[in-house]
Amino acid sequence: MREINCEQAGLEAIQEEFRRNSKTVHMSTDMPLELLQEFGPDRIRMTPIAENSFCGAAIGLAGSGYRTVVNLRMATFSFVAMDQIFNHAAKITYMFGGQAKFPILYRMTIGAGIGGAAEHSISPYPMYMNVPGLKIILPSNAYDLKGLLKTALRENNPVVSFEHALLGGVQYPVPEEEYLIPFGQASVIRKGKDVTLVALSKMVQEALAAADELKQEGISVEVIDPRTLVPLDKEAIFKSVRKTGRLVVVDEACQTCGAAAEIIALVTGQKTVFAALKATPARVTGLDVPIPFSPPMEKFAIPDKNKVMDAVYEVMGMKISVKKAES
Amino acid sequence: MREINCEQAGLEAIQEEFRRNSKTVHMSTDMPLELLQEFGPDRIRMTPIAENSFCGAAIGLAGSGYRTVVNLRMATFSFVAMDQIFNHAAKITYMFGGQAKFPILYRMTIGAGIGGAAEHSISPYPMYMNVPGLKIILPSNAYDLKGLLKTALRENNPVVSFEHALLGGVQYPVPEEEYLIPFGQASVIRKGKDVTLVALSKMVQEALAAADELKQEGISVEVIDPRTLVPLDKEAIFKSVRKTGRLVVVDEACQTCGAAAEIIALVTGQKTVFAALKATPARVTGLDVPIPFSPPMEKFAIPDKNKVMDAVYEVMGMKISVKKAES
Amino acid sequence: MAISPKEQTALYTTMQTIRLFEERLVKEFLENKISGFVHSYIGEEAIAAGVLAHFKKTDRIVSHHRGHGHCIAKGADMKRMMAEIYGRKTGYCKGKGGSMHIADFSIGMLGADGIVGAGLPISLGAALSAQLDGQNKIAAVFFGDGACQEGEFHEALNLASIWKLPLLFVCENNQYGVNTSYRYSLGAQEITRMPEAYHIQNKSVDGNDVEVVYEAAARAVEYLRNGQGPYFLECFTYRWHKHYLSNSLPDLRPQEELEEWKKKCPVTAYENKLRQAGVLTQTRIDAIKTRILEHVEEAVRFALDSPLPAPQDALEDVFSK
Amino acid sequence: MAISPKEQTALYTTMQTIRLFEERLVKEFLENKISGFVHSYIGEEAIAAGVLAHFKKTDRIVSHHRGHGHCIAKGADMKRMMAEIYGRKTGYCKGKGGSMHIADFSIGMLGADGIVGAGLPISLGAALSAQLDGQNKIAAVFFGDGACQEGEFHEALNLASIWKLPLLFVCENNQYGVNTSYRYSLGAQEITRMPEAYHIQNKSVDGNDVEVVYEAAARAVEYLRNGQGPYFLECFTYRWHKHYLSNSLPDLRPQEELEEWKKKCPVTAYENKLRQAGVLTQTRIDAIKTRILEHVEEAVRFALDSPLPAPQDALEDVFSK
Ligand SMILES: Cc1ncc(C[n+]2csc(CCOP(=O)(O)OP(=O)(O)O)c2C)c(N)n1
Ligand SMILES: Cc1ncc(C[n+]2csc(CCOP(=O)(O)OP(=O)(O)O)c2C)c(N)n1
Ligand SMILES: [Mg+2]
Ligand SMILES: [Mg+2]
Repeated sequence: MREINCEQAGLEAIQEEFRRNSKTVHMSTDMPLELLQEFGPDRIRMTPIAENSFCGAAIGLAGSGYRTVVNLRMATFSFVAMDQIFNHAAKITYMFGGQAKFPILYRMTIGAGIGGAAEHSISPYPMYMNVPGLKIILPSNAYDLKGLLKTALRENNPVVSFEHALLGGVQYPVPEEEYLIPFGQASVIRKGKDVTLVALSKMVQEALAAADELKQEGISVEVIDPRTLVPLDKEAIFKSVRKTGRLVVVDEACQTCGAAAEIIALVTGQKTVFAALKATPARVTGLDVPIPFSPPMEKFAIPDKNKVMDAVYEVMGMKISVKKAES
Repeated sequence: MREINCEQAGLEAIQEEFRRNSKTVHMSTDMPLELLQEFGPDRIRMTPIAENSFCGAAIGLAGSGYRTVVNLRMATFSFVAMDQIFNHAAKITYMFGGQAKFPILYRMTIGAGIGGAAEHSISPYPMYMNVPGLKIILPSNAYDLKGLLKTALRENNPVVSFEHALLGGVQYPVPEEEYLIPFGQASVIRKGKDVTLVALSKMVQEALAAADELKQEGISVEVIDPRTLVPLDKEAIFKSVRKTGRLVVVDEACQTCGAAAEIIALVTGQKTVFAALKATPARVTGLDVPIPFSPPMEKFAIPDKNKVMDAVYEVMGMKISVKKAES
Repeated sequence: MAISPKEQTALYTTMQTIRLFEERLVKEFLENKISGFVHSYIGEEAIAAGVLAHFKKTDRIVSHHRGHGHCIAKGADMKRMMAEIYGRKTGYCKGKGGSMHIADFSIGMLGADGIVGAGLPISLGAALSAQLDGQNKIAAVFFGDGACQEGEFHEALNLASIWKLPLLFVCENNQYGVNTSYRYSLGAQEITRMPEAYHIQNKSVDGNDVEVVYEAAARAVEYLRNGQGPYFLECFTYRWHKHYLSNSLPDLRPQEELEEWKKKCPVTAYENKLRQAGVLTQTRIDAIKTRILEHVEEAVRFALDSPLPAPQDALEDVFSK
Repeated sequence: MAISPKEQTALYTTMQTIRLFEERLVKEFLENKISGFVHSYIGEEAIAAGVLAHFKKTDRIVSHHRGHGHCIAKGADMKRMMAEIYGRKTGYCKGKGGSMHIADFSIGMLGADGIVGAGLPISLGAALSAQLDGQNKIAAVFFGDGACQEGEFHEALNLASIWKLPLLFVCENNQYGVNTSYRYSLGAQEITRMPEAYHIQNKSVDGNDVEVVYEAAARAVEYLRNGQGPYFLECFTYRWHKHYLSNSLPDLRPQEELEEWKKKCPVTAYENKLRQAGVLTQTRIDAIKTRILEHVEEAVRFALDSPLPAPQDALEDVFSK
């Protein structure tokens, strides 16, 4: 199968869906040239640097029969548009009693590892999850990205897509044929029986790398990528933990009130799953610090394969640690 | 002891601390007359309706040696100021390597029950907890409010105070003498041995009401009010759960990625506490819906005494329910 | 510009409908029958009536927290409005919105809103849809002097300017945001200095004279329909009631000022004018009022007869299908 | 206004220091020695030099993402700047900030910042502190044409206007936000139309002529120190490098335009002027450059000799004591 990167996959998703539906508009502060050439300046609109205005304009367009893709670029820029996203896009369907539909896709780039420091390296989806009314997708590869974006572009609700900066250029097999990926369907990337690793976004790579190494050591790890956070495929996680009895959630976002906390609260709140737990569920998350610029600190602030392995040893009740072993 | 309400307690805290320290400024879109009379228009400043500007101005003032109280009134108005609060106030200490201090107090009103509908009834502290760099206080009565605000006004970091609309007018014993309440010290409001109820903000009232009734039924409930969310007095919660083996967290905020999820993840992540659990920890939280206007729905969307009691029955393994019993 | 007697009667009727609807709300509020935050439009009726007389069903508007007048003038159903304010299942938003969030998308009323200034960005999208649709559709956004202080105001002016959106900015300058005078809060002092800076056509008019508003809006709407770009209309007016209906909220505006403005009541003034001009007889006026009052009464009855939502209805409508 | 040879030499030296510091960064970047987002100030040196010549240590400034020039002109230590850009423990922010977040509060440099427009609200507080302190202190905020598009711009102009804050708005209009011309993005077309709307004194000047900037800033600063309120200075200029140093980011600006502007190099032009006027001999010029280059070299050496932070240092400074 051909391989393309996330950037290309995202572009194709938009192209395909914009061809299907001419009442679609794209907005961003820069001009995506491929889209402009194909769909023209009426639909592919360059905006001023004024995120609140165009995130809000997407709502008015939605309420008037148009579907809009807003590419905010870095997730940190969404903070100036928070009122339109949290107070309006998220609530407007409900507040008005469901009388209109609001199909909007907000795309934004997340993640550390690019030397972007505290503002430009964030992974803020947990706070979006705390706002009812937004669907949230978190693709970890080009295949999922394309399929989920295409679904988002047929969804009648505001969707926020969080796309990791370090995944943008990563090649991945993506078929030429059309496909969609439904929301709320986790992907069990690797089967295992000893430990369930739920990994989000780029952390899927770290989880898989850890699983590889652990396999050598005889530990069988199941790796689950929820792919969408709202809706969340709880059942897939429950099922796996019922089987393995051990859970490690790997997430780059800050720990406090993060997605990992939610997943653990769901798992421990479910009687049959709770009963199956053989060890305390563990979180391997970004530290509760703003992301620092300098590489040694930046690296330390986010999870990696070694930290994942340590957490697995821990839930397996093994008294070793990668770091200790290496030093 | 005299009784005063939260409004008065908040006013006294500011008055006392503004008398101690003349390099203090108060900003709000309305004019707090008592403060104006005592401290004059230089320090007590009425702002335009432009929250981002004055939330940001407080940062510049802090970096220039002044301490600012910003009263945003309703928490929902903070969304237009999110960039200044989340990207700047929270990160500026860290981003600049700790070279300056940023003493700021942001006060805002939270909570449903006032017929304010989706925008004006929110309890958004979970998303603030996901942003490292902010201290967060959540007083549940006038005594705590005054003591915590006074501490906030001597704290060298940005503090966000979330104050429930329905608590504003509630009288509570508050001594005339000065006192401060340290951050990170939970208050164990009621001792008990069967179940630990961790309750936040106005939900402390519901928890206490439930505890009262449950006592009649022979169930002994411990009620803990963390009072500050960042820092959070984990030890107090751990200690209690180690004793009771049962945990119910009661929080009005939305469930997903909420404070209750965090508390449960902390408790289940702690080996000795996890080992002590006799039942699945339970969440009694606001529903994951925007707050609806009409009273029957609004009431349904947030926790109350009955829902707390049901959760306690559940963790006690009792097959009864208040609602079933009543109907 | 000649306004026909028919148009005059329509203008009067719209204003009076808003007035009587709002007066009834005050009564309901005082009798503790309605709850929540209700922002009265009394004193400002000429603006909604004069502007929206030029709007078709396919034109879209975005309102703000003080939105009842815009709903009525855009043709909303008073019964469903009242039911919403009463929190009934039959309300426009099934009781989920209340007074601050009434919308009727079927008539192009994209909603009232509780966040100051937040309707401005949304209206940009409504105007862009009109532009993309072609067919000379237009959009309008109503907002107060207070909203002109928010950053969204600037962003909206700017985007409308560069995209030449068919958007009518209607600034209802009632001179105060809650208790704060725009003379204190706005450095520009004259609000139209701001749209002027963005090369947006603008005009400031007496918002209490419905024909003045009507004529200014006519020119503005023509400009918009011709695709010439946005237009900014400032309507100078005054709010009679407190910021929202409340027993506790203070009103710190000078009492004499309020009294002065009450003398300039847009509804009474126009009623007198039309009577004197022979457009409407007292009998006709009485008949109009009676009919409106009947409608209002009917709306209240409809609301009271309607069921409250079930508690579990709270779980619906978070997402559309 | 007569500028003394001493002042002229100082202006030239500041500009040249910024230039040579920035040129070194380009070199370091091309050699893959520095990472992150580095926004070059080359081409715009006259603004920081001309404006900040009038600022005292007790005056405060707020910068934006393109902040190195402001740091240097405000008197920051190049060694600690370079160490920060290199992510070293000895950097201004202990390596936590990097190029986009250099600050030195001890000299009144309240920080560069990566969010477009976000320095504007912060600067209001710096200006208010100056007003409250008395002593004729002032503040300045530097921002680009792109920042004029954000709502914060409007809010800042408005608050500065009504509170008569001693705040100098310095708009570095390099004509583009990334690749987008302000002629497309700003409805006002002339940026000074906006401060003018808020009754803020304003002036637009050639930002590539350091003496023009210096003189305009002198008048503005005097106005501020007299307590007459804020002042808005637009400095027209051009950025020579890409938006940030990058191998992949496209530069979509017309190549000829860039070439035209390179001919208007503020540093070379001033060097020639001072040479021709006999203020500086070539020998003196060479000596100045050599000295600066030594300092820059020293800064790089300092950075390279400095330790990287320990990973665990990430845990510090979330909160102050
Ligand atoms: C962002 C935001 N800040 C503050 C408020 C509180 N508030 C509600 S209405 C209002 C005054 C608005 O004044 P104006 O825009 O002139 O409208 P008016 O009420 O006078 O019709 C304020 C401050 C709010 N709703 N939203
Ligand atoms: C709120 C926000 N939106 C978008 C960006 C991305 N961005 C960084 S700099 C920039 C252009 C800024 O242009 P201008 O203010 O003119 O400054 P210049 O780079 O030209 O010096 C943009 C769009 C950002 N940093 N912050
Ligand atoms: Mg007003
Ligand atoms: Mg620029």
